[in-house]
Amino acid sequence: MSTDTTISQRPTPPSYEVPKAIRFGALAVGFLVLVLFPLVFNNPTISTIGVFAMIFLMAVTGWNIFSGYTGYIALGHAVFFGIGQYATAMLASYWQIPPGWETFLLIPVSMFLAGLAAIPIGLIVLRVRKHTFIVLTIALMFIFQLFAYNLRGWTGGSQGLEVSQPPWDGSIFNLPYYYVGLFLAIIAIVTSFMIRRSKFGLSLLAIRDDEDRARSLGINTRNSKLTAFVISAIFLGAAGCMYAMFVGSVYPQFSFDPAFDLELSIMAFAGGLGTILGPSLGALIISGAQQYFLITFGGANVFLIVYGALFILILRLLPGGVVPAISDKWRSHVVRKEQRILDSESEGPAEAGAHK
Amino acid sequence: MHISRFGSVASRHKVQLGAALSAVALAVTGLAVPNANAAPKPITIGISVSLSGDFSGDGKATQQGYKIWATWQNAHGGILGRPVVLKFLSDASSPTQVVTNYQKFITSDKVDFVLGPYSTKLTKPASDIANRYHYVMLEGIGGGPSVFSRGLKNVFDVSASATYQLVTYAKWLAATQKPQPIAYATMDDPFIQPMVDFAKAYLDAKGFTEAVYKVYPAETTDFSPIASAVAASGAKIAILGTMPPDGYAMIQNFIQAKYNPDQLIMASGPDQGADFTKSVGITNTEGIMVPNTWIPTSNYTGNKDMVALYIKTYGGDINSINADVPEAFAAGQVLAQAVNKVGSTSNVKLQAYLHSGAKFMSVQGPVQFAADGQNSGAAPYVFQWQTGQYVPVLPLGGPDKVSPIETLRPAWGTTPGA
Amino acid sequence: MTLLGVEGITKNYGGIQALRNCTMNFQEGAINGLIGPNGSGKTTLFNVMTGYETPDSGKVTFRGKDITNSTPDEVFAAGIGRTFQLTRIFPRLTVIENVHIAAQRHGLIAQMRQWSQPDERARALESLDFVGLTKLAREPAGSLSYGQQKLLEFAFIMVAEPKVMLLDEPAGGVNPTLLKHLGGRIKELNKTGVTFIIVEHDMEFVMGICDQVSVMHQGSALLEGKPELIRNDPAVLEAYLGTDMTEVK
Amino acid sequence: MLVLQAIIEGVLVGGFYALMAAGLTLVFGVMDIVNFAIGALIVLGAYLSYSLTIHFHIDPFVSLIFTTPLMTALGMFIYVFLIKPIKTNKVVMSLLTMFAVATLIEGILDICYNSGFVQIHASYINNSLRIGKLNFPLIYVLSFLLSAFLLSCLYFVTYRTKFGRSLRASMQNPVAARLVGIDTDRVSMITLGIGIGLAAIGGMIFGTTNAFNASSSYDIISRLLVIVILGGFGSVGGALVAAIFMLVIQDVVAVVWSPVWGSTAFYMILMLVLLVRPQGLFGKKGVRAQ
Repeated sequence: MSTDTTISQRPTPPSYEVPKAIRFGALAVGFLVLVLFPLVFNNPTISTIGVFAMIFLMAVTGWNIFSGYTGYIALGHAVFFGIGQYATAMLASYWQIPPGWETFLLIPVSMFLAGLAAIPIGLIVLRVRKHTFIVLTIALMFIFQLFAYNLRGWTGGSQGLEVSQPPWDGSIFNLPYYYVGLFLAIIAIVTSFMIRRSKFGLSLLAIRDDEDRARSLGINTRNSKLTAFVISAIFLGAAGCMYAMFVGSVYPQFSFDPAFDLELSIMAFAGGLGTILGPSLGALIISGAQQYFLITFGGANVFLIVYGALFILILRLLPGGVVPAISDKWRSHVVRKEQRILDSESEGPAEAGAHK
Repeated sequence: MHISRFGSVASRHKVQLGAALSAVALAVTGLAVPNANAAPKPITIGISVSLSGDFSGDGKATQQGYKIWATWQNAHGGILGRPVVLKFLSDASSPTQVVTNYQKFITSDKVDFVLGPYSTKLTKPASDIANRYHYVMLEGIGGGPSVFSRGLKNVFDVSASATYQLVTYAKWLAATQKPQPIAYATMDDPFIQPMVDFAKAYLDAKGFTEAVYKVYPAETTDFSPIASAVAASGAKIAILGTMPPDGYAMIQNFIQAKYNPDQLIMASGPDQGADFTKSVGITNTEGIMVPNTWIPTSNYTGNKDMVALYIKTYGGDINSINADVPEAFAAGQVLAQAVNKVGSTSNVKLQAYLHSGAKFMSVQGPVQFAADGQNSGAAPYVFQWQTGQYVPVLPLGGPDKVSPIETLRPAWGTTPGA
Repeated sequence: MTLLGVEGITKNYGGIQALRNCTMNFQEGAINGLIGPNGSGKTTLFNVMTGYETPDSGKVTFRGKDITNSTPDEVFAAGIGRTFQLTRIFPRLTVIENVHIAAQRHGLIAQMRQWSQPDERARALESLDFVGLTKLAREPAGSLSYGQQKLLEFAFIMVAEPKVMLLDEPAGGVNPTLLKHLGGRIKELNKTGVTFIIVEHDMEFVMGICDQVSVMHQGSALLEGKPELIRNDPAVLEAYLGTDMTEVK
Repeated sequence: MLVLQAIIEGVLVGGFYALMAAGLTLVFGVMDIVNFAIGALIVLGAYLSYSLTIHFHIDPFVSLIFTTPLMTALGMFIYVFLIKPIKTNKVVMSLLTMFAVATLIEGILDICYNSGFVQIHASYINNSLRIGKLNFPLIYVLSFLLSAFLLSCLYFVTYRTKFGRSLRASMQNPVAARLVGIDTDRVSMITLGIGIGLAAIGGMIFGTTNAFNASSSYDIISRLLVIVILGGFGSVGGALVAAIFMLVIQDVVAVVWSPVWGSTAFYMILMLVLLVRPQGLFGKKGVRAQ
């Protein structure tokens, strides 16, 4: 056993993560691909899929900041997605914003409003745990949907609202949406990264593993959860705003849609719940694949079957998601390498307990 | 005609199944789409239909209507002497997918024209896309007022717009009946509710009073309270803004509540042919009315052929034809007539021509577009189920002969059950 | 002098009276043992003292301050660490991360800074070395053996340098070698001035390590004194009657 | 009078919602599974009964004799092949799996039945009993009786039988249950079987009172979930109370005010209840410390 004198000089043993070089390399490549994507594939069909992918990218990354890190699976984040959409549509007409660049200024506003709404909502739903929490968030989403239907004065009820679209030419129309989307998505990912490596993030992960234990170690679980909840809501608001601007019409049924959260969680799980990049990967793959299946299978209604089956397959083959699967591979590889060293000095109490 | 469903994509979609699993690969194969689908000769038309999700029922009927039209049109020399080829994509009833689909039609498949999807909700985003690429969007099943209130110049609805559909009946009421209380109930829907509200406004002006007025949410599954509210009002006339399937449930609840007004008219549901009679039972349909933009038996251009073709292709009888079928068919007809007149595939010319006030003929009757793109030429009909037959009863003095309106039978109030 | 004390604590669960008017004092700087037959209310007392349960009546004092209604995090921040009967660590986090959790920070900015600051890392490694888990620092805590998890739990509480540590059956399910090691750690830590309160059935262990032992019976204090007194006190035997005197696991 | 009528209808329909919710809440309680497929399964049940009535002219209530065991088997199948293999993150993984199952079922039904609306028929479906000015639709009365009967059976099974004991044990503490030698896997399998078997019955009633097609499931699921939270997870009695409470509120608001506010009113009440009792009306408070 090492003696206490040497400790402070010793650096933390590096964790079993894939080495920085490789990770940043991959990151840079991914980034480049995303930036060049719409320039290389300038076909609007593809860039449209790209825009939706970006919207889902920021949404799922935001969702993951709360649900992935704290382990509280929220299936009502469509509330904030919807708030973002309605805020955009309502304010655009209220402030008579002309269709064009100016509309993009509504993004920060929507983010702010979504975050604001998240505070009281969080205070209510974070009182419960596990399935009660899951179902409570779903119920909450239906309440908002009903409000959207019934407060016709503001929301236009079932008539919905419009965001009139800029008169830009089709060939370049998608680009601003794509790049603004990409920009927001990157902000989301960076935020997620900062949180993951912060003390705050560690507290969230502790809550995921054992909330009461975390509490007994001096972590203010309520505030931590609420903060994460609000942060994630902000990005959902941004996604909502982008969506409303891009699609141009807003309806209760589509803005507060239970399927939306299921898609988010599918993406997060496919990519790797609670990892930084996993959900983003999931978003790119699934939102892309899903739209692509529809335009590939044309009118065929086997779509649902293919989608459902594929989805079951993912859940069965990669229960942890893609990213963890990769890092596990790497891990076992490293462990094998280091086993010898560990064995060589395998005496002392730690090991005495280890192999039993 | 089945190119529409899979096209040459089908042959490749094994490869793509794998490819689809990477966003980049998506792009690559996606790029391949145009050259793969490009067919120089025929006139290609892109249509997004809802084959799954909330609108799947009507979505399929819509597709049938379009397919039959294409067959018919090709039998009549196609468009500009070129064969018509339809490309369908499913939008799973989601606006997100509608946006992608029409982008693909226009930018990847480079179709010559597009036609409208099912429902007002999907027509709005669809027409935005079409407008962006200066494509005309002719449609027959997206007539909600909000579609036309946006100042888009490229949307044209060949059917009578929502707002007028119940007015024919309202006019008749005002003319023949003395003012009395009327029971209203309508679904909260951008297409249906305006129909009822517009008729109500008209009747209120004529001194008819409101016995009860209920708006119910689209996702309602238990109609007994609404039905009993209407029943309790004891009104002799009931005007309902229903859609299938709630129209069926509503009738069932009326029967159970032993409520039978003299007149019962429903915004839609009774026009669904076999679906309707199967669901409520043929004996219970007696005397129920529904406004419609199409007469199955009419002699309007191509109608007889359409009915025959439908029965030949999909079976059933003349009453089993869903109202979406002629609405889609008509959209196709107007497109063909206009394009043939313009003499080119230019959407810009087409749009100008459609705005010129020119008249067209469709299976639903005359079509003429107002400035906002609604069909001002249409005179909505009212139909009534009489002894198991679906017969026109209004308007009086129209081109088609109509039977007299009968009061609602069987008397649900006295004989329990059907 | 008294560091941590409970005064006339009563706690009911429905019909059952888990604690009845229980009064106890634990001396500063001592290793206090807390024994008693199963269901005598030891763990409940721990829960009350650490804020997991609020008593129906009575009060808990820490250095004379009333902490009866404090929440677990407040109690911990005040300097009272606690382990659980069934060890509770953070299985999906690595050992080193586990040891960082208890390190206290204040203010939002501090919260947002990286989770392992140099000083924190030093302290974390120190405590890991102290219990001898440094080699396993990068392993997910869930993969540790039961005994190692107990040591880890012990270690990550140490990091926060609590004034007093409440150990709930530290010996339970731990093999002899490890138990000896653990005993040694406790003694060593105690020399640096940390007070211990240990609930334990393993009499050998308790008698071997404690300088003060309190006995609980049916939810209240029976008596307290030096181990050897307790060992052969008839009342204690009475209390334990019918229950196995030495439940060495 | 109208309000009274609404209350009666609320109670009658509530009974049948309770039946559908009972399966959901049981599965919740025992297995930590949010059975998101319940809606699709109910529609499946409806279609099965529909086919039997159409092709073999069997009375819908009789058709249950065939559909219920079939669906129960399906439930067990789902457990063995889809739920049991899930190791990590059970709650959510199972929820997502169930969602996938729902999608699959919807797709298949959509192809088999071609998404036109249908309704199950029997000669007496439109009859109703009249007492004074009040009106009792026969089908609702029958379904209420059936539901009441089945719920009491369920109650008997859970509280008076050996299986029930092990079931409640696995609800309260799976670990301990396993320790005392209860085969929790078997219990779970049977529970999911029962839960989905009930969906067959619920489906039949749904199909006789509503016209439906493959995508009708979405209208059902939200209500059932809400009923289950309000009643408290795992509490069949709670589900019954909550369901009736919910339907009565909705129907009364619908007649005195407007249907569009019916469900809103209910959701608001749900929120209020949960603010006071996060675990729902009859839910057990999760004991977490230690």
